[in-house]
Amino acid sequence: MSMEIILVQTVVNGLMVGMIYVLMAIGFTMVFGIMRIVNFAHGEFYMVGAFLFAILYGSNDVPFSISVLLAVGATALLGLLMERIVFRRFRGNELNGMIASVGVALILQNSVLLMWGSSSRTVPPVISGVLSVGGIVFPWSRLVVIIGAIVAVVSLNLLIGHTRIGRAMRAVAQDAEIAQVQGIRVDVIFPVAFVLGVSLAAFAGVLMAPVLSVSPFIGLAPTLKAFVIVVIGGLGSVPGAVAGGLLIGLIESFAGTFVSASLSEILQFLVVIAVVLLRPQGLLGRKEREA
Amino acid sequence: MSMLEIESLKRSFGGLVAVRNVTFNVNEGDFLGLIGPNGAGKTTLFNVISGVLRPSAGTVRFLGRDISGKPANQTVRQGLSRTFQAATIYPEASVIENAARGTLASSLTGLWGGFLSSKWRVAAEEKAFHVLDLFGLTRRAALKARELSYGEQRRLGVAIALASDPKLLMLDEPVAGLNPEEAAELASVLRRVKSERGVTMVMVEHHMRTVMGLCNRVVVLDHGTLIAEGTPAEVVSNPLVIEAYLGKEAVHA
Amino acid sequence: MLEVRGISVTYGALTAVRNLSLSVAEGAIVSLIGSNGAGKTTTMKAIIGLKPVSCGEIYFDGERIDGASAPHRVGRGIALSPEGRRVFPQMSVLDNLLVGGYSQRDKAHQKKTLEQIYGYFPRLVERRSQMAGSLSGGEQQMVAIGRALMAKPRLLLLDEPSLGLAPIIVEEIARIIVDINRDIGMSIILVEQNAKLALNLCNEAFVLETGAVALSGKGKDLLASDYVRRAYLGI
Amino acid sequence: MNPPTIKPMYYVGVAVAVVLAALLPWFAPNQFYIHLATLGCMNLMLVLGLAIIARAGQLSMGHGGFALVGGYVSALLSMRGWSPLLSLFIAGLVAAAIAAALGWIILRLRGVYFVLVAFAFSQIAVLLALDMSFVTGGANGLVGVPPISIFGHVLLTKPQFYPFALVCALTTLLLTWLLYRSPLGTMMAATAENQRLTESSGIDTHRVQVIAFTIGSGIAGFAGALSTHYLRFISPDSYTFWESVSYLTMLVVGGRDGVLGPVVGVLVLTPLPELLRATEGLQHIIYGAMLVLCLMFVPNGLASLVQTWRSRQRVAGTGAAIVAEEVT
Repeated sequence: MSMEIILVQTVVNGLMVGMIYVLMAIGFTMVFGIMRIVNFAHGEFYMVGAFLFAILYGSNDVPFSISVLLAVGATALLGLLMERIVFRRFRGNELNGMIASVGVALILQNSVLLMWGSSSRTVPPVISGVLSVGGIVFPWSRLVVIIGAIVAVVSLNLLIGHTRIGRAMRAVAQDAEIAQVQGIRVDVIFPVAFVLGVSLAAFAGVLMAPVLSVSPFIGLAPTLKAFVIVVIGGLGSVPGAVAGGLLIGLIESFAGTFVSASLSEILQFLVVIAVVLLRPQGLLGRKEREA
Repeated sequence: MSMLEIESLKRSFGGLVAVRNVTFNVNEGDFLGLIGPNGAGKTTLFNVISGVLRPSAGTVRFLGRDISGKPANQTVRQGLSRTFQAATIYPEASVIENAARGTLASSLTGLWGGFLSSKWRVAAEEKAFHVLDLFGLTRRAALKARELSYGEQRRLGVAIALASDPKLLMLDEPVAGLNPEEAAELASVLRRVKSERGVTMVMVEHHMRTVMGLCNRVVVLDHGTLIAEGTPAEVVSNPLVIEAYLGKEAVHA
Repeated sequence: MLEVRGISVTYGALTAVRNLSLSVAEGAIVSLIGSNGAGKTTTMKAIIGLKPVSCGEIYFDGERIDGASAPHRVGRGIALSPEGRRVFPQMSVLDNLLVGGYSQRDKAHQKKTLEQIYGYFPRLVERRSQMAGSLSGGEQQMVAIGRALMAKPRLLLLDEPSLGLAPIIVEEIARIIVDINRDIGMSIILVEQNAKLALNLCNEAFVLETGAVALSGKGKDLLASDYVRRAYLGI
Repeated sequence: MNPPTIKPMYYVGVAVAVVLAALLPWFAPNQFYIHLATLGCMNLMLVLGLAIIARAGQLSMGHGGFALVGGYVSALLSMRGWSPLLSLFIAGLVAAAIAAALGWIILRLRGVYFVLVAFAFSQIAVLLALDMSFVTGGANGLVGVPPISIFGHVLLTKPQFYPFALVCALTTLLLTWLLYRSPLGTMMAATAENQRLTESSGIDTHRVQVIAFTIGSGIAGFAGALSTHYLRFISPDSYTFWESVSYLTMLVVGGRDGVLGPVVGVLVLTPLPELLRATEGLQHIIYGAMLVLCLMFVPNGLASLVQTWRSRQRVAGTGAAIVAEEVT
């Protein structure tokens, strides 16, 4: 293989992984920005989404689009349930909310384990073949992930930027008390934001299911990535999550191809430490207001 | 002798200048009032002096040493203590423990001192009891601080600051929210602290009667600028001050 | 139209407002004045529903509202321009205003209100796509008032609109307050540190001291009385 | 958070508990109970380490990472001929040194960042252990870690090892208790309760938190090493995120302030996984449910139930004294 092809493939891989991380990080950072909850269970929703998709599409031959809808919808419902039962009680209590989310992660992961066992499943590719441009080939299976993720990010952006509910969500994230005085019911906005975040995670899981193998244990790694990305991009910042996600995806892909996968993890950790030292509010984050 | 020298102090937040070019001195033995209408920049100035915020420009000298931008924990050890407007206590700890925590920095034999013996605690609590006595809180010593009345909580806040044996005590609106009786009680405690301990004091306060009754000198801030300085009587008859407080007759409706 | 009967509000051990009563007639401007810590802002928060009252009742249009949530009261026709402005800093001026109109679902109606507000504050037109956090204090105050107006309130609560603003801007804002009251017949409660301004603008005023009404009367009468000067300057 | 006024009754209670724990090998029906008790000792050390960090107002989600570092350090040193007794302490020091460096950087930031970065660190530790197979043995881990020997007594069997683990755990417990009573412990509690006020009382709260993190993580390193010499084996799976979570669960279920909470948490939760070993997953679900339910209904932990009862008695006593004083 020529260097050129390797480079292009590395970039495509980096973008694919990066976009998945972007989806994870946006959901995570949105839930934090609006509810002030660090959700350690975020990756478990990714896992549940991937698992449901694997069962529906992979094992039971349910049509693709219905599988996607059912997997994301069911996970969203699960998210709503968790918000109702657990998370709403810890609003405004960052520490205990975070600990409770760890409990939720334990429960979700091991419930899946009890119900479906620990063995990993593979999902047949949604689309096969390659796209060939000027002699360089792009596998469609990866392009689908990138395109799907871009579509999700763009529609989320439209939702947040240009709709009534999106404006309300931004208002609550910036000043929840004053948002109420505009007639916004925060007890409606919180579950909406949580479910939206969870759906993004589930959708990321669905997209990745055909590329990776699916098991109850796949949730932790993307949670860690989401953490790393929001620290780099700035906690609560959506553009920061996009930039951070792509950066981490590309680092991972390049270091993985040319050096070693674990070196890339260490490199990412060093980036985090450097950001914390030099620009604690994150690359695109805002400084906490003083006094 | 000047205990605290504020020179050309400036502090801005983004584009907003909260304190501009403020210069004044606090002399040993002063009870200085820092007043001004809401939003005048008093609290910002207070925070810059006590090391909670860094100045954008200018210097703060305490006992001849430059303390501008020094973290609060260092200025306290040099003898400059402050109180806060809100959340001035440790709500879940007992009243005596609250005061004892105030003595930690001044009575310490290093971080590890007293690891095995509890002599340090006896000493700290003895000191704390003295302070509580001065503030009329001895009987409340065993209660949790959050169980105190609001007036008592405010007094405890000042007691914690005094427990560190400061030479200069800075009070941030000590009587805000107190009813007239509680305010009078705190004022008399402050007067006693001043005479018995010889502590120099600076006070930000809106409650003018308290300022008039306690302070020998007053500095007035408006829109971040120092507009008047003098005895209480001089200051309240100053037309600039009256205008700052009551406003100009802007519109005739 | 608004009647507050003997309310008390507490923060932990602190009683910020005690046994306070006041009423606002249709189309009136009522001022609340008093030094800092007198309980003015807390009273506003109690009326809009951000702070629960520990006792007492609040009636709006004859209906009791002290148990209702803030969004519910906004729907009923009360709006607040808060102390310190508190615009949403990372949102554009237009988005701030649109959020203010959150309770008005009718788009055409909303557009009309928006134009009306741009009429009062022409400066906001040129700034409409700028982040609200990057505006000057006076412009932010205009956004805050405009945002409150977007809810089409019948009672507008203005908390310290002149705070920290240059005199010339204060004058401009004062003029607009009068205009809004005259044009739309909107009732206004004005909380002000700037006593002369507040007393000049209002029909009736209440002087607050340590959480209770110390004095009330016609604005012009209070302006002439010594009491106000004493309340502020302690002389 | 008063200095506890200790009544003779408590001394007697503590003494009885210690004697019972020490005599366990003689009345345990089989070695499994001794094994459980040994695990309990090591869990107690780890949870106390976490409790010390929490005492200063922080939460470490990377606690297992420090235990892992300690385990590998001690295993590698002792496999190269160092005395395990010495390497245990070196393991603790290495973990503490890493915590000090990391803490100094990240503890300036808001609590959330600290949690995220500490968590990321523990994941890095696992990856390093996996990747540096030339020293760590990779995924297979290190087998045949030498047992601890004290003056020629080799601690090979469970009954031989247990007393040593008990001594280590009780020493940690005693030192933690002394720490809580010391000025430093007072500063930690003050920092957690009101950082701004503590700072204004002349205390460098950043330093206090770094020290707490260093001590707590050092204890984790020591305990991780101890466990490695007990099992004679360590692998990257020995301390994962879920181990960190189980220590956190013990701490939250038992209670976060005082030394009683960790003891209660360890006693309640250590036997659970061993008893439920047959059903993979179920024990974790129970852990998770206990964590969430405790936070909802007993946020200060089971030990707080005892403390509430005790302080109610105390307040009643003070109240009576004041009334009596007023009457006379």
